[in-house]
Amino acid sequence: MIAAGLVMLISVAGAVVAVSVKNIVHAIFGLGIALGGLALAFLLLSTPFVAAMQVLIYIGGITIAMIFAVMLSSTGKHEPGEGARRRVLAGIVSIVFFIAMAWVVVGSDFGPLMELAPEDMESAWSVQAIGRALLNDFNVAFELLSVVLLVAIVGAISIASRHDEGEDPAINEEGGA
Amino acid sequence: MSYLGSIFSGFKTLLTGLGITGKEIGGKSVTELYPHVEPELPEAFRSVIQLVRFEESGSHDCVACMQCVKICPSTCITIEGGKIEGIKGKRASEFEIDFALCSLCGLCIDTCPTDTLEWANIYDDAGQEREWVYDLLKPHEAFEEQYLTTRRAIEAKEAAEKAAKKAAVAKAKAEKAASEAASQEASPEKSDTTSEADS
Amino acid sequence: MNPHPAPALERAHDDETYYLNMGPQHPSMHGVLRLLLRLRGELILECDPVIGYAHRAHEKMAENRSWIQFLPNTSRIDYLSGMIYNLGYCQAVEKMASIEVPVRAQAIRVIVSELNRIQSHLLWFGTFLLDIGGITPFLYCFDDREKILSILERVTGSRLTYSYGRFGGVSQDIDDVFIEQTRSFLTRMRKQAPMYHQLVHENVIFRKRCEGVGVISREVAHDYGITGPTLRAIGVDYDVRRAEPYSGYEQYDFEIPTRTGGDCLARFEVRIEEMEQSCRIIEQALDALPDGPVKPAKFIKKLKPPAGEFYFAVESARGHFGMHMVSDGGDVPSKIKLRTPSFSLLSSMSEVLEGTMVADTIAILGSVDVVLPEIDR
Amino acid sequence: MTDYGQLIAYLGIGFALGIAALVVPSLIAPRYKGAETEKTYECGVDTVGSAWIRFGISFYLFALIFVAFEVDILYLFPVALVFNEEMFGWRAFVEVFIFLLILSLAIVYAWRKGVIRWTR
Amino acid sequence: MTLEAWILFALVLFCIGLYGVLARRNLIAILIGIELMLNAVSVNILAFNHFLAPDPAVGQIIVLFIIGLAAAEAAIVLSIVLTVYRQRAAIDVQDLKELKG
Amino acid sequence: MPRTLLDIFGNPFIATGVGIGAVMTVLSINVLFCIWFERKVSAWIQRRLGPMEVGPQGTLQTVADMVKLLGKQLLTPAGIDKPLYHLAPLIIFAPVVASASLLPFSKSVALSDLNIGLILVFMFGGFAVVGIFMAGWGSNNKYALLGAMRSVAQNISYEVPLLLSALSVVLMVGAQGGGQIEIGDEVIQLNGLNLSHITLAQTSGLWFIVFQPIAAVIFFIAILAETNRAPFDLPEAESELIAGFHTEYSGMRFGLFFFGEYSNMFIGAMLATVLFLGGWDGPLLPGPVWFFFKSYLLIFVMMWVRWTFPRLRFDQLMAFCWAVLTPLAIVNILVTAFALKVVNG
Amino acid sequence: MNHQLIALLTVMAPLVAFATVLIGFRSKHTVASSIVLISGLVTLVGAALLLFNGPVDGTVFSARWFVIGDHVIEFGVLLDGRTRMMGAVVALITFCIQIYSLSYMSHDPGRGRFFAFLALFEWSMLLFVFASNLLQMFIFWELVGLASFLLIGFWYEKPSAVAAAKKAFIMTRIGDIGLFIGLILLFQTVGTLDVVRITQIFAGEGLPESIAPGRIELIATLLFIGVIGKSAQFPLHTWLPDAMEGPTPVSALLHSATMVAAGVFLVVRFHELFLDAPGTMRFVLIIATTTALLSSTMAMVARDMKRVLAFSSISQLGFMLMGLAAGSLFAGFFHLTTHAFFKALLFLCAGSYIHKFGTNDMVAMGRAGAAGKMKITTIGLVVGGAALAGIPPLAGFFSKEQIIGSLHGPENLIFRIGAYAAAFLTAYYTFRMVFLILRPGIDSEAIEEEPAGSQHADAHDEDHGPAEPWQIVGPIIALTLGTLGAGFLGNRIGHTLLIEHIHHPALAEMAPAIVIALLGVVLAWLDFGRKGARQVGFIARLPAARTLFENRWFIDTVYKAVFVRLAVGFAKLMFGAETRGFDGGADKLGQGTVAAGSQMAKAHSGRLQFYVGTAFVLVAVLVFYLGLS
Repeated sequence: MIAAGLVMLISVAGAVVAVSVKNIVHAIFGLGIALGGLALAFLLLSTPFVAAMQVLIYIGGITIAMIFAVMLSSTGKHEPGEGARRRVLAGIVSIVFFIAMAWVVVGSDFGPLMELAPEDMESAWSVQAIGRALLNDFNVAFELLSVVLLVAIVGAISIASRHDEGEDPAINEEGGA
Repeated sequence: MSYLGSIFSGFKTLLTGLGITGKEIGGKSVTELYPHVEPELPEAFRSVIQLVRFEESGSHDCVACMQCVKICPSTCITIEGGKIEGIKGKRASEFEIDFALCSLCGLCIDTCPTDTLEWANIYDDAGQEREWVYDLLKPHEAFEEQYLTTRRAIEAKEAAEKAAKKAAVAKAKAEKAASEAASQEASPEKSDTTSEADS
Repeated sequence: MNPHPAPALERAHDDETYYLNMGPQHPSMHGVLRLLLRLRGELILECDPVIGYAHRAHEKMAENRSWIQFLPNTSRIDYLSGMIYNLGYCQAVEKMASIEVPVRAQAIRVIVSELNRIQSHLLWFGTFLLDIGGITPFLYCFDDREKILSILERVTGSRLTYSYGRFGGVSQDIDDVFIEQTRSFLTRMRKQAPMYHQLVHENVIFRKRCEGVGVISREVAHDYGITGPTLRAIGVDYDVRRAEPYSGYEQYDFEIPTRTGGDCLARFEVRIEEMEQSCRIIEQALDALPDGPVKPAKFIKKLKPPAGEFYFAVESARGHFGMHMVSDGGDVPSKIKLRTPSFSLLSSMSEVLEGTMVADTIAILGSVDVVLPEIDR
Repeated sequence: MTDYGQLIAYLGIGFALGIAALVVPSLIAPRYKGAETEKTYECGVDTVGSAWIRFGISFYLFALIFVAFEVDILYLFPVALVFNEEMFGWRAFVEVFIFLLILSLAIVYAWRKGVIRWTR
Repeated sequence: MTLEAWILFALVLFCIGLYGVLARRNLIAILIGIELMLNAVSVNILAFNHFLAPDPAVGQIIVLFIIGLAAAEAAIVLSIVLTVYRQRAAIDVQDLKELKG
Repeated sequence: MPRTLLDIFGNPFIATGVGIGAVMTVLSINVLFCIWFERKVSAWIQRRLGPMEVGPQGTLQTVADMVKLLGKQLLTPAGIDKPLYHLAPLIIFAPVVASASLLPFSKSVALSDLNIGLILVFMFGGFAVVGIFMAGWGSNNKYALLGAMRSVAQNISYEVPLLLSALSVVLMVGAQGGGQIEIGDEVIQLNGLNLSHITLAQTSGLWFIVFQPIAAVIFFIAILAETNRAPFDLPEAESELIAGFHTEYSGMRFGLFFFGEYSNMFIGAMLATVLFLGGWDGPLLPGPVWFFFKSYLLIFVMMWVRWTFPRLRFDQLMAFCWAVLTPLAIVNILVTAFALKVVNG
Repeated sequence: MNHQLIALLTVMAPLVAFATVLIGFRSKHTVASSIVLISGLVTLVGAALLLFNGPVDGTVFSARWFVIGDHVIEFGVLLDGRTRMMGAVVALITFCIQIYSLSYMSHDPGRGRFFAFLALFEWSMLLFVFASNLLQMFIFWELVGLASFLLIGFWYEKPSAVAAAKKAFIMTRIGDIGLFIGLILLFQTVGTLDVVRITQIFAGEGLPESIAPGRIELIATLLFIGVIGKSAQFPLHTWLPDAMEGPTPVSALLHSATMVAAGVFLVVRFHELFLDAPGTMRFVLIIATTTALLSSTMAMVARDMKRVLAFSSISQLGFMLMGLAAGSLFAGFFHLTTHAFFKALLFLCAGSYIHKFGTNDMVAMGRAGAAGKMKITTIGLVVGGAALAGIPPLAGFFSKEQIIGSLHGPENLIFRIGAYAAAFLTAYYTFRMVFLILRPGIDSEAIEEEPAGSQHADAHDEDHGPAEPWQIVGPIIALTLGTLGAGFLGNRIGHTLLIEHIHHPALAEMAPAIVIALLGVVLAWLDFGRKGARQVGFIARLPAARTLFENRWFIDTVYKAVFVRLAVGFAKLMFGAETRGFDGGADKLGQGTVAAGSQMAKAHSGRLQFYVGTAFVLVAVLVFYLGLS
């Protein structure tokens, strides 16, 4: 209970930093904190593997890529000032949406569903179960994901290095050791 | 070379390198543990410059000819001529070298007509202050001992030479005397004076 | 390819550049060099060597002291080839004032000069490796170099600033111990050579770092007056010892190693071979060491060369070291202009380093081997 | 869960120890204040411009390739866990093979684009 | 912690992300907001997975896919940011007339 | 199966306390020892003696250094990004403690025994990247930033071959004896991500280095790169970048980086021991002795390598990773997978 | 070979080609084009086999992709009459265009990429056509849009091309939102994603009990919004003329068989559903008629040959939708097929001219002697033009006749009249184009400035090789033959569509259409063709109309006035001072139409965050509404 509260606090605090500070690098680190907190949340939701993946991919990969992108794009660190009214309106929209959704959530009764929750399915929660599912039910998705990432990489590289398309990259040099 | 071939041969050179350095692990160290082990100094070692001085008289051969002052590129030598009791002719009464300026080129030693300047044999003369003027007439305490040893050796050598000379002279005299004695009788007092001079 | 390059692209690229001071307080700037680099990422767009941090006004000092008094300065201009500079100066003055040098002294000069050259190359070898990250070869080189220093120390009393030369000879004769030590050093050196070859020259990382890096073209070398091993690495077999022999170099049989690559590796190989050639020269000189005096009977302290201008050059470890002396007939030089090899090398750097990467900068600077006081003389 | 709780505790205590290691010197170390102590190091010369500069694209491209690769590889871990189970047989190999093949295409592409060879 | 608490927590995160998307002008900051929203979805799914799911593996896999797709998406978006910056020398959405048609 | 501290003490607080004490002790001693050892190894290789003054053979030198670091002023340059600058050493330091606790050093006792231990070790390793970047960026120093960029790019790139070579071990574990192992009368279902299971899988047969020599070499090289050690020490290439990302750090702040660096090296060596050298497995001597012996052997090799080779250039470093190690690792996995199916299927 | 394998080969060959080329051979142009051509041939053969190998219906191939609850989502190839016919058309036209591109793009530095995109385009379209479920349909619908975006913006260094690509992409996105919501609603309503099942549900007699008629109307309308965007129907038609910025083969592909046809095909696909929504059908009819008329008038005054063709495409799409909306699947689909042939033909001819003369201006082409120099192209132009004009017995005549025929009954009178008017205008502007090129006059509407969107990047040096290399002539001949013959395939197509009864109009019914078409031709002759014609067109005598038409009915301007003003007002209201961009734009209000188009698009897309915010507020409102009611 306390742990969960703490985790939520960390995540929300990180998220608030991420969306509010002007310094974009700090915002990215705020995102990192929020994501770290979320990893802890995943831990509490009994999915340590997903938590570890979250940290490895998000903190170790995506935030780093973001930072590199910042370093490539904005030298000023401080984005253009945003109008107060813009923030207020954004806040209003978010809050309205929150209230609406919270109302739905609070109004719902998950009680009957709870009984479905598995009790003694230790093996079902294991990483092996994920592996089995990936090979069985989700095999096409599993392969497709690699395609998606390939496409993302190809796209990203070709977008990012478009300007030197004309140059003939040294392709056939030996691999080097 | 093929891709794999180049990787393979590359790794081979790396392993060769590892082998070479690995062999050294058992090897002998060449480090001299400096403060604990005294370095061996060559004879010609150039450290600070000192005057050849005689222990007993405290005197030296510097005649204050100012050759060294003139040749010194660093203008670090200061000499004043003066008189020393019991020695004939001009002698330096003040001989200072500013070792903060001196470049240890040794021109002063080469140019000295009386060969009274020489290299001291000190390797660890270091100071923590800018002021680094040595009065060569006063033995510096930092190397007094070495100074004295060499001095004693020089004096002993010179004394020995002198003695040898005297002995030779005495011998010659003696021979002469002997030859004379062949005609005349020798005087026993003379040999006494020789032995006095030996000591 | 792209028919309409967006102007924004050019502008964006300009925004990506920044200035970086490399040196004067930098671990791999030999001496106190400062390179003002304009970089994009790790790519060098401009390189502006800033010199003068070790300026000691040697040339000016020469105008204020007698010919002999300038002698100690010469070993301090290039502290790594101090012996060569020192003896070179003596030879220049001797030639000017028509002073005879005894043959034994000439042979000794050749021996100690070549020892000095090996010493300098060894130090360069070590620091070059240090620059590209190999620390151990550096210490091996220093171990070997230490042997030379000890040998030279025996005769000169000093390890770096020798002041060994005297007008008309050298300050001290060499003895059998010296000869024996030198010979054993040569043996050692030849035993070490294959080790260095395997440890460094064959090493794939070393080759990757050096091959094709920092190619200096013939034009650049010509324009900037580059000499020494760097020039020979381009394929020009210019060596003062062969072109205008002095001190009896013409008697010795040696080769002038050259390479055609002009890159770091070529410079490396040229220097390594030069060390072997120096060993050969020393051997020959030791074998044919004549007897006789090594300096004039009387120490020459006052000298009045005839009025006029005079140029003399020797081959230092870094290249053509020339002395342009002007005498007005007095005992103080009117002007001594020193033509030092490192200055040309460093001047060319702003052209050579353009378009390389930061790591290459260090490798190239290390491979051309500049000595800062010599530039800032 | 307690296991993981312990792990988190290690992490937290690690932070605490780190802070302690920084607090101690700030208590006992000398404190000299002066303009020079606060100067950014750039080889003893005043810096030209800010260090917050923009960097070459190559670093960034590596980050992108890495993100995709890491995701791919981490998916492979659960699969590798059950790879040898008999129920999958050769199908598992085929799936992994296809997956890695597609993954390799990313390297091939990057290679061909000259990213790996750092075309600057 | 109850399911409702987790869902509300996810909702809070989602709304913070939404705020980020709406309020910021920097494209990367907007991307940050989007990532937050995606993660809120992940929390939501895992919460349901934890409390309700008959097959826990499925929920985890969905989240894993979300993470993977977020990686792909981030790669692409960041590349676009870069291209935009090269064209415009700014990553302010207000300045992005280029993207508008 | 090793018993965890939790099993032994029952109370999680006591277990954690004991665990943290053990980890910190081991790590501190390791760092002190490693620094001394590194200096000694370099000295031996370079025909030198190394530290000789403080303590016998200079053994206490690092203690003296540490005391000196503690007494040094923490210089804070002007113009830094304060939060990042101050947080960076902690980010580097803290995960080390956690990840050291994951490694099973003995057959009987372990600090923790988690089912995804392998992934977690990699995860904690990933924090270093963030810390390095924070240090480089926060310092507002061009050398630091250059170093940090290099370091980050290098670390993330070499993580790919690292993970790939670990993956081939995971594949191997499931194949050992049909994925099961009998210890006494207990049958354990082997879990390729559990570090003690990986060790157990090797105790019954040959060490994985026999089956996976290529993966072992790749893993070792990747560890070298991940810990920024020569010939991959470009981030702090002193001849180019002064001190890389920690140029602006002095005193104990630098000390924390140093601690993290050497601990990471230790953890890398221990991980390699677990994955390829059979962990605690060995005849006669007790498990922990074997474990630490193997780890230090690897550390010694790391040092040996460091003091032998020059440094790669950055583009060559990346090319080496992506054009040599990664393809090799992928091919290795495919071959492994194929072989396993041929042998077992 | 079984159908499964053939189908798989057919749909996957372009993807393989695309991937291979993009990854490996982008700079090896010859290899790239060969790979793509081979894949195109494979696809063509496969599609032909599928078409002629008798009826094999249903999903012949599927791969499990995902499971949501009870719903198994599969990627599949659905074979029935519609898909087989459409697939064959797509494959044939694409293959022709690929061959054509060999020569047309032969000097472009990026042609490897170009061919890759062509393959991607073909693949997306094929899988869209053959889609077996809604999700697949939507994904490939989007991919078609993406591919067209890539192709329109192929010369990305040309700002106008980039702008056009983005405009096309974004405006079709507006429609896609409708489509997406529609598909989701459809799924909710019928509870399945399977296309066959959906068709069956709606094909049955009357509506299923459970489905409220209003629901169907809503779904059909939402789907139609997607069609409006994709098929460039009024009022979202403005992107299509701008899309001429792409290379001409792309335009040909875009306008005949792929991008815009996708919209019409969606209606064809769900024709049963649309039939169950009579209100929507009425709406479709209105929109389609309006579109057909509007764009015809625009085509009357355009000088850029590709633009004339673009406007004619819009108008012909209107025709198709009219036919479909009138309830005749056959009419609409038949016209879709024939139109694919002759419009591709016309574009290829236009490309051939542009390639040769380096201009898009018809007058300039005529003066350069287009008629004399390029015989085969000219024959193609005449045949294609005649088909477009609806001159019997060419392809266009029959299909148009079917459409007009389907608009029978008094309630359709107004649309019938509209159709006749549009047919008249079509004949007029088509032959205006033909005459301008074939019979250049001295006084013809000389253009001083270049027509908007002129393609200089297209135009190479005057002389490089023969004017009509085989790669260009071949496809033109093939399509000419197709245009000549396709009209007689009506029965065959009807048979393929499994429509038992085809209405064959009697000669008397045909007569008005023939007369009207001929009238249009005659008028064009008088204005442009006869000796000494002033070649200014009768519109010149109606300055008001001319201004109206030349400014495209001020639709872009109106958009700008309305949307931009609204947006500015909104923005001022909401975001305070951040209106500089729009204020600046507002000053240019009367300055021409091209700029206006982009301004309009700006109003739609620039405020991305505004839309996101609105969407979420709407969701919240919806929640409150649902919760409170």
